[in-house]
Amino acid sequence: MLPPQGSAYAAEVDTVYMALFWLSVVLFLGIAVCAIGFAWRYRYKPGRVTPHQTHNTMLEIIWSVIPLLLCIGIFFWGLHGWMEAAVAPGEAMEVQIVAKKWIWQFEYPDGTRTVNELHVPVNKPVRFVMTSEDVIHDFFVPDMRTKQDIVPGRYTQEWFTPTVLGVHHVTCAEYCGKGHSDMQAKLSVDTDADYQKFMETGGTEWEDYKNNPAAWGKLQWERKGCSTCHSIDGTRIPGGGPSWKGIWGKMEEMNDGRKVLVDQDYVIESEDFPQAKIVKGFEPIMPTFQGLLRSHERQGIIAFIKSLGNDPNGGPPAPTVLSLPPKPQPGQQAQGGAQGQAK
Amino acid sequence: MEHTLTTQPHTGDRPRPAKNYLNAEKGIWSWMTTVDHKRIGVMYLVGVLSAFFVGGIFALIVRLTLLTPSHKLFGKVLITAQTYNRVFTLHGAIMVFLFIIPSVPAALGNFVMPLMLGAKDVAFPRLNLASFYLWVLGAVMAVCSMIFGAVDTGWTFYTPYSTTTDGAVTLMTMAVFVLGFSSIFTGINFVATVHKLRAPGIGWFDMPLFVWGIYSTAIIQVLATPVLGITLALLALERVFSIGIFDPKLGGDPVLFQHFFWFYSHPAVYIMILPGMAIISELIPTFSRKTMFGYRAVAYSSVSLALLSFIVWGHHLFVAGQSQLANVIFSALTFLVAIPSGVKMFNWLGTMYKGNISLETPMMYAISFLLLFAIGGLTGIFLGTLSTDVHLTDTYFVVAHFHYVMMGGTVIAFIGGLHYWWPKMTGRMYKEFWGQVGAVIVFIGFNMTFLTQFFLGSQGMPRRYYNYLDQYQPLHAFSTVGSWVLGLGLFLTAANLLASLRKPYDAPDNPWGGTTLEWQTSSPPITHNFEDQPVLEKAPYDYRPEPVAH
Amino acid sequence: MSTTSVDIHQPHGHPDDPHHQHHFATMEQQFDTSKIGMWLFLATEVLLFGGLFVGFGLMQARYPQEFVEAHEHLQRPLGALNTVVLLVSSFTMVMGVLSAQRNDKKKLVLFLILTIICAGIFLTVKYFEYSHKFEEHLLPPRWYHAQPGDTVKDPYTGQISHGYGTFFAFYFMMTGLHGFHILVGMILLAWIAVRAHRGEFSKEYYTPVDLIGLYWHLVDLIWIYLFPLYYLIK
Amino acid sequence: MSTDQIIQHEETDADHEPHSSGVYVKTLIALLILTAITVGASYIDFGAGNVVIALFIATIKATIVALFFMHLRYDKPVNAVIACAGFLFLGIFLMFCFIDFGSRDGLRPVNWNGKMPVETAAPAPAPGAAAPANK
Ligand code: HEA
Ligand code: HEA
Ligand code: HEC
Ligand code: CUA
Ligand SMILES: [Cu+2]
Repeated sequence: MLPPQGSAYAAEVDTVYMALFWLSVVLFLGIAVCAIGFAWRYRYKPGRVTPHQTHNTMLEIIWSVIPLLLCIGIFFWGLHGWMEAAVAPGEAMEVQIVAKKWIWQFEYPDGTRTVNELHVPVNKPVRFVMTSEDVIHDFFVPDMRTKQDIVPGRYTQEWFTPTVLGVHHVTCAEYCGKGHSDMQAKLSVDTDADYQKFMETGGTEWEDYKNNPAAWGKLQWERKGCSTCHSIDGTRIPGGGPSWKGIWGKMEEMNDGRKVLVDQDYVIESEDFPQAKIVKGFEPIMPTFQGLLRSHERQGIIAFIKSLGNDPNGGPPAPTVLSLPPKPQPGQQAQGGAQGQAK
Repeated sequence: MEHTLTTQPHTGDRPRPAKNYLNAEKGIWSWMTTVDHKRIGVMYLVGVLSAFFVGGIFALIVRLTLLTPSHKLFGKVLITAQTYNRVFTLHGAIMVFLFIIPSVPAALGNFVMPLMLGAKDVAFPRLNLASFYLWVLGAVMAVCSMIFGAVDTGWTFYTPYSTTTDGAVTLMTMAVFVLGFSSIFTGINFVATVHKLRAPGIGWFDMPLFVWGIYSTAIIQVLATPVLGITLALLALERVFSIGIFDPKLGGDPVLFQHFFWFYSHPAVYIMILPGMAIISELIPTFSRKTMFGYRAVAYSSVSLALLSFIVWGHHLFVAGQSQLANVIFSALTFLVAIPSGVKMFNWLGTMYKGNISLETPMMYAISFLLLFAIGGLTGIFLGTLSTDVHLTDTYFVVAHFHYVMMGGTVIAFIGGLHYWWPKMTGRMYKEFWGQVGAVIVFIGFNMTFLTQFFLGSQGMPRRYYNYLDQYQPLHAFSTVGSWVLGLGLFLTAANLLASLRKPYDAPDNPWGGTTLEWQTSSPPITHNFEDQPVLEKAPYDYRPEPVAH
Repeated sequence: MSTTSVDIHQPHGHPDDPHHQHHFATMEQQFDTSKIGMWLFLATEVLLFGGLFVGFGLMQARYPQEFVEAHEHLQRPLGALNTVVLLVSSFTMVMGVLSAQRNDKKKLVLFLILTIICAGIFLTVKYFEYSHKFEEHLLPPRWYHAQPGDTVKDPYTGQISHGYGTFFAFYFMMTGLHGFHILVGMILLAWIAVRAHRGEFSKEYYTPVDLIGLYWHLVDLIWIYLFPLYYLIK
Repeated sequence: MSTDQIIQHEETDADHEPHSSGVYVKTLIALLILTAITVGASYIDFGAGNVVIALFIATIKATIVALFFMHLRYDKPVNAVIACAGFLFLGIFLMFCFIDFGSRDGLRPVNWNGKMPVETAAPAPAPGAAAPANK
């Protein structure tokens, strides 16, 4: 009847559910047996006189008080299970979710972002802090017995401790329009080792992209959100930045009249200190990505920008094979992330 | 099973008056300008049944779309996601606002309640007609919004989706606004009628329980519906002028809309069920030929349900971003409504106990109601419980829950009541056999359609889904087949009733041996209801053979 | 008259009164019923406005500073003037009802006209207030123009908070709905004034005067809350 | 019951209602005085007390209007019950909404940078941008 239990508190939810189920079965059978039984036992006979029973106060009290007691019991039982699900433990890892029509964006503590694919380590509590960019969505993981609306303009939260390895289904449970039923994601509960690997490489697809940095860079362009401001087809996104098409190796004019060569250093500087040099005709609105990009991700982006350039020989060479960054020290990454975001 | 009438009509031998309310005046104009509550009731009946029919067709389309996850019929995708969203929105909106809310009170209640009170009409006959025309206007606007660009918000119109989607949402909200006023007018009218137009000798506790139910409903209509009105007005303003109350981009709060909406719409579900329960409280004593057990308890439970219904609305917002404290409070209060509902249930069973029960069509519907409402109500408890609701909310479990209470509860009771008062309203008897067959098919089809959905929902199938995972396919297919059985039963029932209209007047004044006042007048009643002012001699539901000494 | 012998075809009391409707036994019953109906309608009005009051209250709690600053842009003397005008109109209205009860046709018409005049003054004042707000762009968030006194910034964008516009959104909706009620009331008052002039009312039958009086007082009563909430908050 | 009531009222009806304008004049004066008091009070700073005082006086004024101008004091009790019901349910509505809004947690992500991802509204002449959910 219920999906497999994937989280630590799913068991309690299921117990309450099953208890209610059996209580309902018993009550329903009682009602059904009476209704059908009486209809049969006292079926119509012409001339039979029925007793004139107007009421029985004792009975009224009994069948008000017993259900009341049952209800009080159910309420507290349900409250107990829910409290557990409502309050996330302090040590929980925090993953941010931004939902929009009709995709899921996950951001991990170190700034890694994924879309429609969520990785969490097994047996560690994880807490989601969620918000929406457009309408209300709802983060629903049936196996975890958890669900919470994602409301634009504010943050809501949800947490669970995944206990079962493997892929679980994430689905949007608040009506959000045409793609509502296609707004799905995969939640993969990994062993610690797998999760570490995912964290280092920033995506499980890493293995496939090692030798194709430009494609890897394109993926980062989508995932890191560059695509919201930078087009790759030469058009200018309103309220965004310059298109990346054809900028590699070009002498870009800045708003103070300087001319700057778009090369590896300049791109890295733009990522980390975007306000340092502002391209002529644009506003200084680009957020800093300092601490949010791994070196192989930067390499990928550079290769990608280069691949869009009209002058194949311009600028310094971009990498053709990606190398992994050195293993991060635990704690450092998260710190870097926080610093990077501080204004 | 008996196919003949099991009760001798009390007054069937009285000569039938030549003129009754149906043929006293002729011509369409005489209907359109009538202020006779019976005629208005009949017009409402035609209206709401048409709405039910249209809503039902949309429901069948919904089910047909969900037959397979590929949505292919004869190798083609006939319904796209966009269309599907519009279809279920219209299904929900039509069923709720055009059909079920006016169904029992405005159609049957309008016809029967003044008769039960021994009154000549409702308190404000012209207001009554105005209410009907507002309903018509609302229906026309709803249909227009369907034609000019459809609405895909779901019947709940949640912001900010409803403020940003295109289509004729503004027109639809205005339609519902108008329908709300139609409902308010009915409510005002009925409260005043019950207070002031009871015939001599009818005290509060001499009123039939149907009147108690309608009265409680009318209280909710008066006190809750204005909030729906203002909510929808705000929504329309938000769309047109971006006033920014519900829109987070302009500093508003989308959850506020949900509070506003459910402050009306939870009480509204009791606008739906109370009249259904009211009908059952008539059917069970009549067909058990036994006095109502616990009359006062049932009467009080109607009023207390009406009042309690105002303080539980937050149970629709458990995962909506409402504060945790509010969740706890609303969950606790939600359980309170189970008590009066249970009191009713048990008193109905108590009435059947040691009765003299015959299973004519209305009684078959009454027993269906007992079973189906029990399931619907008990699953409401799953939803009121915090920990289980988090899993079940916005899944098919909720869909199944509310169809069990609305379709299995109210609509079943409505159809039962329709059969019960059909002879009084039309003067014709339908074919008992086909009525019973219809009742059985409806019962089976209904359970096939919606029992499956509890399992779908528990497994995690979200509602308002056009696409779904393959694992849910068998249950969805079963449900779809069930909807065809259900549709068949309803068509049969409708055909049976309509066929009876071709006969000459043949219904006795009191075919079922009812004790309430409406059975004392002729079938169909005369224009002013009673030849002489009726006087209540004994309490309703008194089935003792000898009249009690007064 | 005994309880059991009401002959519904021969209504007790005023058999000839043309206003007597057939389904009521007596004129008293008819009058009481109309009154209950009117009160029920007023209850729906309370809840209709109530929704806006709830929204206003919640938004005021969310934007306390903005609301206080925004309300400085309303002209308190005009609000107070309108309060007095409405209170006086309530008084003239109730005097109208009293005149009807006393069969004093002339005074009835006079008081009804006075009431209409008060309503007219009220709306005129409101017209000036509104046009002032339009000029200054004191409008809902989408169209609101920052004013010199506005201090609260949106913490996320650093721009002027939406709370100012929200205040005016509610201001326009609530006073607008209220003004609409005044307008409807004026039409109704004019209508009964004409009827009164024709001599249709007497101390036996003055139900419409009484009912519209109730409506008018409710409109006044709502303003009694609107005035301090908008013009006087601190 | 209804008819019994009617009979009673034939004897007693309207006897209570004021037959002179004196009561109404007094009512009006009371209302005007109270208006003067609220306006006066609004110039003094009582902190949060201002709203309470203003609403308290408004309620007194509303009660006076209902009792005298609207005749509830002389009318059948059922009308007063209806009027009270309207305000009572409005109170319920207000109370539960405030419970919710008053106890929201104002949650933020740990590394929050002060921005909401909601698209900003058309910045028109007015400053437009993301919504503050909580302060
Ligand atoms: C006729 C309409 C109707 C009725 C009568 C009810 C009755 C009840 N409903 Fe239902 N409900 C709806 C129509 C109705 N509902 C609709 C339309 C929705 C969804 C709207 C949408 O989102 O689109 C909904 C949704 C809904 C939700 C929100 C679900 C969600 O979205 O998460 C909840 C949560 O608490 C709920 C609870 C209840 C309860 C507790 C009752 C109770 O009144 C039931 C009481 C009855 C019984 C309990 C059975 C008889 C009693 C006994 C046999 C006594 C013994 C019982 C016990 C000891 C428990 N309903
Ligand atoms: C009164 C309310 C009511 C009624 C009766 C029904 C009846 C039915 N509903 Fe409906 N339903 C809703 C109210 C109702 N529904 C609401 C509010 C929603 C939520 C919408 C939303 O999410 O926004 C919903 C949603 C909803 C869904 C979920 C859609 C989704 O979430 O994606 C489904 C799916 O199966 C469904 C199916 C059905 C079916 C098969 C019937 C069948 O029972 C219909 C059977 C009827 C007929 C086949 C018509 C035949 C009629 C006649 C021939 C005339 C009869 C005349 C006489 C008997 C005299 N409904
Ligand atoms: C909020 C919008 C925004 C986002 C998101 C954004 N940028 Fe930018 N970007 C800009 C703007 C505006 C400019 C031009 C002004 C400037 O130079 O700072 C710019 C300039 C640049 C430039 C210099 C381009 C040139 O033509 O000289 C580079 C390189 C760049 N961004 C890289 C990135 C990368 C890589 C990402 C994602 C990891 C990114 N940007 C995300 C807004 C954005
Ligand atoms: Cu997102 Cu539904
Ligand atoms: Cu509810």
